[in-house]
Amino acid sequence: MATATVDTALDTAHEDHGSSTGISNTKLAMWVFLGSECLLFGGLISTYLLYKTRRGPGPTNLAIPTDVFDIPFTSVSSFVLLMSSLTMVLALSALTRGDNAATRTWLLATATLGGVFIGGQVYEFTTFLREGVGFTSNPASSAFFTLTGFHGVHVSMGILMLMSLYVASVQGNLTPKNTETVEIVGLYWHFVDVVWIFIFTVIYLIPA
Amino acid sequence: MSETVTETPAPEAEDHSHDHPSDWAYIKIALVLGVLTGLETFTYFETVLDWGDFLIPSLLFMMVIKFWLVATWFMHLKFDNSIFSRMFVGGLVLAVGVYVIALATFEFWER
Amino acid sequence: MSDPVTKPRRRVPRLGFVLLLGLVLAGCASDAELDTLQPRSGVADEIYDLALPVFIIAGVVLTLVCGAVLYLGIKNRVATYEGDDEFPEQISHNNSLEIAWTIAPAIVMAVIAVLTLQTHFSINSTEANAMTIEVAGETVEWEPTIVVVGQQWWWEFRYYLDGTQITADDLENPWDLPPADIVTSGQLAIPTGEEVELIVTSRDVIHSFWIPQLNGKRDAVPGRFSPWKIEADDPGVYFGQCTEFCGLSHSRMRMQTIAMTPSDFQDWIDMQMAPASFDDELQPYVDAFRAGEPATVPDDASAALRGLDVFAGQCASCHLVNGFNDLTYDGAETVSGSAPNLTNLMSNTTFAGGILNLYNPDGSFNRDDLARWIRDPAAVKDNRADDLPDGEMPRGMPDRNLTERQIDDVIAFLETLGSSPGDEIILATEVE
Amino acid sequence: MAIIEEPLALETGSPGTVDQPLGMLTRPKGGNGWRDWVSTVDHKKIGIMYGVAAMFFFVVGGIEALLIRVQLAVPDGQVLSAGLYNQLFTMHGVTMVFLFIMPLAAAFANYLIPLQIGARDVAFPRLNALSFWIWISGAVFVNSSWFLGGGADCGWFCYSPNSGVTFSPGNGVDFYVFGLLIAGIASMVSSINLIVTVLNMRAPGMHLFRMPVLTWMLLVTQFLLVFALPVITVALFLLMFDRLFDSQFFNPEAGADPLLWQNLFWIFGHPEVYIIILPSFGIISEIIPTFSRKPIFGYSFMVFSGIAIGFMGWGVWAHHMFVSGIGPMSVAAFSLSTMFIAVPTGVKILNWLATMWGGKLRFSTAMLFAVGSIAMFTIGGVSGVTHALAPADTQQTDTYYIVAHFHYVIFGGGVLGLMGGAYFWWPKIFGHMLDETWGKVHFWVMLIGMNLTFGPMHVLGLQGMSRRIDTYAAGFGFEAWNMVATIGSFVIAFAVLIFFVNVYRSYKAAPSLPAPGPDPWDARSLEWMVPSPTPEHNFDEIPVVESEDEWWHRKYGYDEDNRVVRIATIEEAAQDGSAVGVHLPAPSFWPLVVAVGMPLIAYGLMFTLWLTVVGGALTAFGLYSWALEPVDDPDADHGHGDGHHGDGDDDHDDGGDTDEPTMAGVTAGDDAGGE
Repeated sequence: MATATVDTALDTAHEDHGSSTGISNTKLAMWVFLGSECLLFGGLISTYLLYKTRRGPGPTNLAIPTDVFDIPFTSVSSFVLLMSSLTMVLALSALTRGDNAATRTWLLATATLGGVFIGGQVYEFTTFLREGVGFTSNPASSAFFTLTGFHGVHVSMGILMLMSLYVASVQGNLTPKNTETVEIVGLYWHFVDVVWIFIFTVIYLIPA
Repeated sequence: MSETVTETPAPEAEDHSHDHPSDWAYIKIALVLGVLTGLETFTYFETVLDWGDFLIPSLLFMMVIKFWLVATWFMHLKFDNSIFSRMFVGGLVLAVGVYVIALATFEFWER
Repeated sequence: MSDPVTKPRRRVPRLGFVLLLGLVLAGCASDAELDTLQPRSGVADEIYDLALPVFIIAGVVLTLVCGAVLYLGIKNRVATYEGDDEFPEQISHNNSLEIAWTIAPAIVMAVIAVLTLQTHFSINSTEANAMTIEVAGETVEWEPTIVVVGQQWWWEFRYYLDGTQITADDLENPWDLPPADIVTSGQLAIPTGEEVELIVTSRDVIHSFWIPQLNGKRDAVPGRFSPWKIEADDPGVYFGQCTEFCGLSHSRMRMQTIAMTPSDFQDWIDMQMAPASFDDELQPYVDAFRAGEPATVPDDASAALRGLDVFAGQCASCHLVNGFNDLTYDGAETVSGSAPNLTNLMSNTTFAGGILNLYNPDGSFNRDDLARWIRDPAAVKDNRADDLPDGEMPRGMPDRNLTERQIDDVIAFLETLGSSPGDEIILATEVE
Repeated sequence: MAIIEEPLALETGSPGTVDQPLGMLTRPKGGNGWRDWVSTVDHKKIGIMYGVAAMFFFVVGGIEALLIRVQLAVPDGQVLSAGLYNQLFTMHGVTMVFLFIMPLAAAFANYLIPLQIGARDVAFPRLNALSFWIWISGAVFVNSSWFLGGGADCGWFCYSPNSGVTFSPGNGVDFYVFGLLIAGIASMVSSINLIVTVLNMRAPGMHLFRMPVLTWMLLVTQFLLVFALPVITVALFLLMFDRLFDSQFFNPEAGADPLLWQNLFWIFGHPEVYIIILPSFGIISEIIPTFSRKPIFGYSFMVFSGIAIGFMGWGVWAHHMFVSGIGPMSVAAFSLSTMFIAVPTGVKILNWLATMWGGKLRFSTAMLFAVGSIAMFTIGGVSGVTHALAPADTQQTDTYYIVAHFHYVIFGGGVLGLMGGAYFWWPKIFGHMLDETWGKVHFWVMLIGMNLTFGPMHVLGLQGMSRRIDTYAAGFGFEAWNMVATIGSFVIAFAVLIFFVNVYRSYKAAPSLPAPGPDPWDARSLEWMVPSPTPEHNFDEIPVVESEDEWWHRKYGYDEDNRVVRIATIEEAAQDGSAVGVHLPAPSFWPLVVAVGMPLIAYGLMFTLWLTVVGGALTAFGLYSWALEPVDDPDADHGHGDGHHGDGDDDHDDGGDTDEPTMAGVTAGDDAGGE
């Protein structure tokens, strides 16, 4: 009966990469993972929305995050994170061209912008704490710190990955054949960015 | 005979890199994103412009545009296999649907 | 390898019938006080009338499926494929048939859905039905509304009879509810023939209030005030059990609903509204206590007076008796901040969260169980009230390490609080 | 399990030292006893390990169930204290759901998906091993609570605020939280892996709509997992923050709403029901056509109804909350959506019956389990419809009627189906049959047992017996039926014992019986074209698929009268497993190392922080070493065209031509830290 190796029997045109769909396993896995992450951040965002005005027990009237938001400051850090997405695509683009120096520059820029964002977040957290909005104050603040903290951890993971790529590039191990690796790290990075686009509007800008 | 266990795809970069946008296109996208962020921030200063009832819809609209720009251009969904879009949009739509309904059971939208 | 195929037996579908039979039998059982298939109120009737036809439809579907399995199992069975080259006709699909049996159940469901929605909105609607009651000599138009508060592991029922109608919107904090005119625990008294609105909440974890013969259940969620209703056609005692898992003594959290004719209900209100009355020997002690200077009780005082002293020292920090410690009471040192109000204890039929009867079937006072409960509550009902690690607040009644004499005395005092609900009600509380 | 311990088919080259980047663990070579098992990345061995571990926890959960039933046999039972009873029913639920039925389904998914789609392995073999080891470390972690202060006592649903520190001060709930988080990471990694496998690793010609129904149902299951798990992850994190760091997510006194937990839990929990039942539906859909000698009736309806169930399963969660006070409009909406999920389920049952219609039914043990499963599931299904009616549900919910319902669904529909699958695929997995006579006794005893146990619970529930009560008073009419149910539970236990005896006897008898050959049942899908037990490399040559039920079509054709005629014997059509030199992914110890670190992190957060540091370091070290370890053994021979990846040194993320390291370095690492 008809059996054949993959190399010889390809019954549809789109299977010509060897995988049934012609797409990369890893990239597909990353996209499935990002789809799943939507449910994770959705849960955290919904929790915050549900709790955003809950100040805790009656007369004490504790402060909630919306009382102490510093919109101009957050806008700047949102802009920084947004621009890190640009440097990320530029890094990938440079690697595709085989321009290793530019790749390294843009990778480092991306990680740095991410670091600036994280620094801004740490500053914001400490300011909030000073103004009496602590993690344990009330449901609103617990939900706020958890949501933005989860996002911050994601950004930090991304920075770790970017730095790993940077080191690999310095050691000469990042070549145009690794574009997919960079692209996948980029997908993760952009995802963290779009989550922040959502958070910035829904959590910060839309009034309570 | 021998063959590999994983019918490993060749790296895809060379296959679709040619239809990737140029760096300049990326920069233009980023400019649009920056301008939108600026507009969004402007809404915070109500003295500049009174958005009235349009505030929330326009904020959401700008958010969707930004989201869409990053996903389609920076994440290449526009150029890549539609399976990726389906996986991501599937999760996104499911998340929005489920959580909107969940918040509805708390009568969140009636506030 | 050998592969003897046993004859297909009829076990599969038969068990389905056994099950149906079981359902029918359950419906006939007369001694099940919690039976959901013995509705005793209009609301419970509505639910029953909705469920019964669906049970029947379900039974028919089940019979058809199991019958088909049985029929095919007998008709199409072969012992082995060995040596059998004949294949049955290879039918792989039939789209119209399949569309038909996709649509058919959808239609059945649509019919059931309409019936369901009717019943659903009906049992979730309320009607304005003020009844006239006398409260402290004044006539009050009262839309029967009772606040039901669950906590580990008993129920509190609060009646607001001052003429201003209480609603869920008036309530914010289950830990600090407005003072009520009547506060009972363990048993909910309602007038027959009236739709009684319930506002269900909790002071600690989630509980569920359920009197099966009168209506379905409604969860008591801390911080929420959920509307529910209850009604009874006939006077009687109806039993209930907490149905949302609420921790250690979940199984020992029961409740009763006592439905009375409106005139009996008026008598009940009169009895409950009267503050605790103390006899001539106790009253001076009470007065001194309320003045903040409790008197010393001589050892040869009556048992009731000595019991009052024990109560003041050991019990009054948690339990309220209106007219005695209601002025200085500032909340029990439990998680929930509350313990049953004992003002008219003896008018109750049950105590310890609805698991023990205050009266024997012959109408006599059930001293033994009450003593047992006071002596070592944890032995009667699991709780977390004693020997707690630092920082953990008690839940349930603690063991106060009373001597036998103190127990006798405090029971003698408790016996003076309120009067018996009457033999008829006492008899009805006996579970066969 | 020695049966399939054949030497690896891969040529390992010189046995000399392998250059290890961090040199602590020598690259495992396979083929040497337990090291082979702990380092394996073979989907078949991982599947077997899932199955064995699941059956172990089935016994654990079963003992818990028996203790529960002993306590409830008579009124005012005194066997267990209330506290212990609460732990037992909690751990019974957790064990049966997360440690028995899900991993048993995962066992079938791992073993069968690559075979059914004509692949050599899953897409990410090492991640597959990682899933298993993380899961088992979570499973051991949860059960270690018995020795460290007692198990969780909050119910498997663990409603807040009862699950908070105030009301559950011990460590039990912490074990629940961390155990489920760890097991969740495992399921998440596994489901992404299997989704990619199904979508990307299919043999030539294996279009999606030629895949066996089982593969389809497992695919739907993996999608449900991948989207449902993050939701419970959120809930568990919030609860963990409340318990460990005093946040205010579920503290009503601070204005929090306990229903938030219920929503998050059931948004996960209801898809979870379908995660449990759909694999069984798939198995039934494989068994019934085989033993009816007919193709599955309405393949596309079967597939689409499975997808529809998976889809609609997202819109019904609040039917667990009909009495929680969510408001009449919400209740009405969820009542309607719940009713209509009965439609695709009904389609499945009718299609199975139509497959049997006009067929030649051979009642092997597998067939008996499959048919029994249909009947039992139907009982659970129709009782499910009765509580889709919100008003009726106000009477039924949280009573034994619900307990009866979901045990008919999960035990009747799920476990019976999976048991049928065990009998069906046993020869494929172990190379010998399970004894049919014992199997039939097993079936009937189990069927009788489950009906004796769960049937009376319908009556008890309608009589008003609440769930989760450790005692009940005499006089409410509960006595007789409870005794029957307790007797029934021991009948089930006896049936499980029969199964184990059968396994042992069949193993002992196997050498003296003729080998079953590749296809003992005259079955239909691709796994039956390879020898039994499946060779390490699965397929000698990857088959080219030309139709649905490909394997059957290689054996049978049609004559001019459209009658079925044999065109090839099994021996002619099957592969003989003789291929040598097939390149297989190399074993690795790192998945195990990564997995071992995770419970240590959790113990540390509960007891003493330095353990967290140790666990975190171990996990990080494992992940780092993993990322540096080339996906393929550089010494292994392989003829892959562009295989130029292996200098074996610090080639970070050599994702260019292999599919795995990036995933390992990026996603798995992210899982560990980011979720």
